[in-house]
Amino acid sequence: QEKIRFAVTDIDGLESLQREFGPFKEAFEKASKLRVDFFPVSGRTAAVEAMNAGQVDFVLTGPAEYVVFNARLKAVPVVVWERPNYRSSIVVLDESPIRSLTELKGKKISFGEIGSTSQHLAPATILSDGGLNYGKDYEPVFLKLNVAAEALLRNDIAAIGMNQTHLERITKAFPNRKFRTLGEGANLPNDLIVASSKVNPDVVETVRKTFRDHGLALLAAVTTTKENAKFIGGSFQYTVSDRDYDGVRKMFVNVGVREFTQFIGN
Amino acid sequence: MADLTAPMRWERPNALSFTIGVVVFAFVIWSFSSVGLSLERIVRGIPALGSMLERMFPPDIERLPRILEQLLITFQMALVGCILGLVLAFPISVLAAEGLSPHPVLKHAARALIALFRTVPDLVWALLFVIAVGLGPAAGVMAIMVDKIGFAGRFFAEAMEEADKGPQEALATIGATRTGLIFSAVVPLALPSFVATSLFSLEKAVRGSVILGLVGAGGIGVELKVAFDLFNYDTAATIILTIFALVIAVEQASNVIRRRLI
Amino acid sequence: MADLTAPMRWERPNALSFTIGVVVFAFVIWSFSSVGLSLERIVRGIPALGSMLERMFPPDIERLPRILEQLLITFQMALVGCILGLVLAFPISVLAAEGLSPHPVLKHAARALIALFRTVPDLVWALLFVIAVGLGPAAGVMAIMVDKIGFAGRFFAEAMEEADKGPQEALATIGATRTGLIFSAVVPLALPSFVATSLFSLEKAVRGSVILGLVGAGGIGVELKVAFDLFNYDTAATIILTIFALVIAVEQASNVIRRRLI
Amino acid sequence: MVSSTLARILPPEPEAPPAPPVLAVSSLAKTFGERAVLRDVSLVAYRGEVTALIGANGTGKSTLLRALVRLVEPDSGRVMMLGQDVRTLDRAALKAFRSRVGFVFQKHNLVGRLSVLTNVVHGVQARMSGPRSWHHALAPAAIREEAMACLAAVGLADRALQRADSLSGGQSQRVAIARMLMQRPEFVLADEPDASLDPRAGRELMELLYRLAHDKGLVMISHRMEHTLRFSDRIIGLAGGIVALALETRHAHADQLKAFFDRPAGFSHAEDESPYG
Amino acid sequence: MVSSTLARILPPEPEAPPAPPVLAVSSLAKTFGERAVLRDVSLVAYRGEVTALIGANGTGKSTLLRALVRLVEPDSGRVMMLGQDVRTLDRAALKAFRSRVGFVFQKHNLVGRLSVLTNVVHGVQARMSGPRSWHHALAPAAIREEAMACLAAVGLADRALQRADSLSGGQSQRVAIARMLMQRPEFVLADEPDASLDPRAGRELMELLYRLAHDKGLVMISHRMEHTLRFSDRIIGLAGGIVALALETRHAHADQLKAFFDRPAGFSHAEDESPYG
Ligand SMILES: Nc1ncnc2c1ncn2[C@@H]1O[C@H](COP(=O)(O)OP(=O)(O)OP(=O)(O)O)[C@@H](O)[C@H]1O
Ligand SMILES: Nc1ncnc2c1ncn2[C@@H]1O[C@H](COP(=O)(O)OP(=O)(O)OP(=O)(O)O)[C@@H](O)[C@H]1O
Ligand SMILES: [Mg+2]
Ligand SMILES: [Mg+2]
Repeated sequence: QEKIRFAVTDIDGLESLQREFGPFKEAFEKASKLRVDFFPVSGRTAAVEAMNAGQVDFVLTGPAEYVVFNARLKAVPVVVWERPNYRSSIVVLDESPIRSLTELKGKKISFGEIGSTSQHLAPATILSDGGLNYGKDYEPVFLKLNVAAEALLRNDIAAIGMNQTHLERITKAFPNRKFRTLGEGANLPNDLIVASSKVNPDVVETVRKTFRDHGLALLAAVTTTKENAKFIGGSFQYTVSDRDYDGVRKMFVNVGVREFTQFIGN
Repeated sequence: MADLTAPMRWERPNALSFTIGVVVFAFVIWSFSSVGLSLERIVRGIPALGSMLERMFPPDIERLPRILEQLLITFQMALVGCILGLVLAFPISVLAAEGLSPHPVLKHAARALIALFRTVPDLVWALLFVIAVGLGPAAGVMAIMVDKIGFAGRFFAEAMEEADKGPQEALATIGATRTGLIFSAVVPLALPSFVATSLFSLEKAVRGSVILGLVGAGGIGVELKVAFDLFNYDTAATIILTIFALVIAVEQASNVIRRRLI
Repeated sequence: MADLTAPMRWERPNALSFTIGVVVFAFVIWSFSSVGLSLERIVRGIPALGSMLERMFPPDIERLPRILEQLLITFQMALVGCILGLVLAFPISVLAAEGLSPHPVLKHAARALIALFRTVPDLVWALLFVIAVGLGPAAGVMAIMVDKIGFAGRFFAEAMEEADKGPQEALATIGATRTGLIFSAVVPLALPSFVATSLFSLEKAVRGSVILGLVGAGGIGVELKVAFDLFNYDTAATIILTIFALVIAVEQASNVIRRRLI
Repeated sequence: MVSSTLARILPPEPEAPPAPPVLAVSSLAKTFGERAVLRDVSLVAYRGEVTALIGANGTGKSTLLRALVRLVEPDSGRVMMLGQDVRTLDRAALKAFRSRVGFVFQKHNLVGRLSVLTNVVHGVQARMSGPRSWHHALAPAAIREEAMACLAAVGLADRALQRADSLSGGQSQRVAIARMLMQRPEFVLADEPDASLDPRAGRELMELLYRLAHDKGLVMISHRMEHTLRFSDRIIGLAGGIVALALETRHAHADQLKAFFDRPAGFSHAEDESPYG
Repeated sequence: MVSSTLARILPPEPEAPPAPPVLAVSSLAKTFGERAVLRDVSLVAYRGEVTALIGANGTGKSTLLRALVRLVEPDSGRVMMLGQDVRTLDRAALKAFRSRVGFVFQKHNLVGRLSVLTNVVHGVQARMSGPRSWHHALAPAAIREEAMACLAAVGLADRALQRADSLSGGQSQRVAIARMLMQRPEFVLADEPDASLDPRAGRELMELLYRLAHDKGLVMISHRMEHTLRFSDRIIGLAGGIVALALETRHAHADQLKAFFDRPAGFSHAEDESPYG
């Protein structure tokens, strides 16, 4: 029986991984006849380096991260986990006088984490679509959501770029303050599983096939845990190509990062 | 006449300390076995290290001017934060020091305060100060200050407790006040230790300046994090080397000052 | 006969030290003015603090069992990491200590090594060890170990440099070897300081266990981060209080041991 | 020269010594662990007199002197000094009391890292507090001059700025004495103030202390029999934790003191078995 | 009792002292900052003899003794001791040389936090290295017994486990001497070994050293004139940075030594103006 090693980039620690993806693992092992070993990572950098060192075979990760995996390690996309309502937005205080994106000119805007699709790349794209040049027309700062929320309430920053999950969190955390969405982006490219280029292509094919044949059962297993509620109503897509992520590469260019874009147009 | 056979090599431990000893020892053994260290894995992993280090070299010096500028800004904030922190840490540490504290209740309160300053995590301080003074360098300085009170308060108190008791007795017998005793005997004796702790604090504040990033005050820590997040290992290497140079410089300064005092 | 007028109050500084003094002073003033501290802003912010603290109280003790379990795991990893780190830090610090180091070249090398251990950020160590031994507790233990070598190496060396020179002279005159001198005179004199530094290291390793999260080893630091990310400030408060209790306990242990030695 | 500078510190020669006891110790006891160092010590000392305390090494002379100002807390007994019941004093009263008593330590207890002059200026903390007394550079001119006069009295005026830990043994002892002079004490306790001094310096110092004592009062420990015999008014011998010898110096004789020390056993173990008690 | 335990350490009484100089110092000089402490010191000492070094406080006696084993690096001059040119020795040779010379420090220099017995065991580091010499509990039985015998020789066998920093002044001095005995030195330098001892202990100690010296050799500093006159073979007086007095003890007289110290000025400032040089 073959063994694959599997990691999820935005879950900290083995224990959380076990809790959130345990049911999925069981279902997947049953369907694919492969044995799955969890590998906890925290953050993209560790995940990329772990794959580079040959310690992880498959990683469930975000679109921006995929671009990095691909550029650095030639990792290939296996299956996309589509999730509904995966969008970013620019959020301001409801009582703020700012009514349009252009009014944010010259202001400070916080992005959650540098290089994150939904908290950095996509919001920056929304702003540039609205006519604001990254770093020139406004000052980007990178604050954790908690700090950013307090700073917003104090009017130290004018807006925060975030995704829907985050918006839900701050709305819940500050029940008596109102937040307003100023600009909302299109649906984001989706999370996906990438495979290390060192993995036997047959194994990659087996994994892909498992998702194709047992998609509904797997999705049901994933969404049994409350942390994965975001995937409810989603689906798997296995006809994925690298090209689908060129949009993300453009987003990187938009914020001034050119390291991962050499493959555009290949 | 006195007995000339040599005394026992070890005092027989009493039941309590023996039990404590055995329990501590067992706990340590258990801890070792449960973290799963294995030399074999380490040796096996060594070749893989090369590739990462490879990408750090040669360091990318193109961005050096900006890095140096950030380092200067960070250093300034760290300096101000440390000065404030050390100035506040000194009186608190006097209150916390065995033998110098005016009252046991005050001593325990001061120790708890110092411990609290050390325990509350960066992020909480960041939140508190962002709420209190808003985003930016001022909040960063205050976060550094608080961190330094926790660190220096403890080490200052310990240095003062370890100071030679003789001169203190002499001052006490002269009828000196507590402050007189502290500034005439304790501080001069603990001075090399104070200098070392203070300059270490400064260096630590620069190194650990990620806390400044938490409150949007910029600084070299943020640059480093960005470099890593964007996989610019060669830029990161430059930043690390710059900080390394600063650490060495601060350490040299510390040694020069201490050598004059010891 | 001797002159009875009192000597000058201050030695006239030479041109070099005067210049250095002025420059340092000016730099400090400049730094203060550029960080934009203002008492007024602080006072204005105080009311807003209430709301955040309010959300931390009462601490949510529902998850206490799990938190304690994580704290234990963290403590075990910290303990192992510290023991390894301190054991390695001691010989390096001997090489780095003025007056004990066998050769100036070795001394500078040892100091540079210690400085490097301190300068390279957590994240880099985490990456290196992830590559070397894979994700998990082992990598976390090694990251803690490295951090402790950097910290304790410096403080051990300084404690040994500050030790009373008299007994060392006596041992040197007996013709003792360097190790004899270190273990017979220097170590006994520096022991209280060693204990304080070591137990502080342990406490610091538990507090700062976020590094364990970086290598996917879990621990209390990760719990705290998650609690904050999810705005569960009441859970965070419980975690902080638990760590606080541990810090106080470690500090008490440190004091008990040191009091026996001083 | 020396006497003119001393004039400011020391009063003119005294006339007559009939005075009330300035120090009265009764039934003092102190045990370290299992070892009863002081068992039952009672003695009196008078203003204007020098009381010499003698005894073998380790009999508890230093312990007794330290117990008088409560640097060592006695287990039991009573100490009356300068009209005060020392053992009942609270913190503040103890401080005020201590400031009136000069103490010269066997180990000198200077702050090695500071200059000689600063160490002497510290003596002023009995009368003056605040930064002025912490360092010679911060002290008022009058204090600095007084400190220089005290240093001159012990022959070290030319060492004012030397670091105290680079002094020779005898120099360091003299600085400790200068610091005591600076304190302007009303009564002096001196623990082997002549131990590291050369023969001449020792004699001069004893003369200085003797003159000082004839206005104030002095209890001194000395192992030099010639000093004890020449510069004291009363001799008290400690052995086995009790006062085993007490006589006026003018009735004392060198052989008598020698006999006091010459007891059986190799090196004297006076503290273990007392042939007197 | 004492003499039987000492038999293991000390040889039987010596016969005749005609020996080659075991120590020859020529033109030694040492300056601290501006202060020339030793200007031009030349002297010789013989095996089997006690050389007493006298001089006012601060004349540089301790500095001279320390310079002989290079605890202080002399500025110029030559030191021949035990057949070696001390100033030319490299690190390893210096260590081997030092292990042959016993040194008793004016400040005793015990490790206060350790027990008396451990401090004495440290003396064995001249012959034995490794953990066995670090602590009495780790030492071989023979070493522990030898250490106890050395302690007994100075009358402190009953204090073996007391912490060194809780000793009285005289006890601490005797432990320092026991440590030196433990070293089994070929030559001994002793800086005021009698300073804190009571009259009887001082005499007994001097007898012990005198016997020791008559096999090995001893240079000793003492401020007690009676010890100098009774327990030395040769007296060397230091003043103004030079040897200002050198005579055989049997020709010396107390008044002569007294005259050596009694020079003009208040407290003696011997190091500043030498009426001899
Ligand atoms: N803290 C202590 N713990 C245990 N024993 C102690 C302590 N302090 C002193 N002693 C013991 O008490 C006794 C008396 O010591 P003290 O210093 O008073 O002697 P002394 O008469 O001054 O002797 P010396 O002439 O040598 O100075 C000694 O035997 C000493 O070892
Ligand atoms: N490190 C130093 N720096 C400056 N001066 C020093 C230093 N060490 C010693 N001295 C000075 O050198 C002189 C000689 O000191 P030394 O200790 O040799 O005197 P000594 O003859 O042993 O006196 P004593 O009888 O008091 O012990 C003293 O005047 C002392 O102040
Ligand atoms: Mg004494
Ligand atoms: Mg001397």
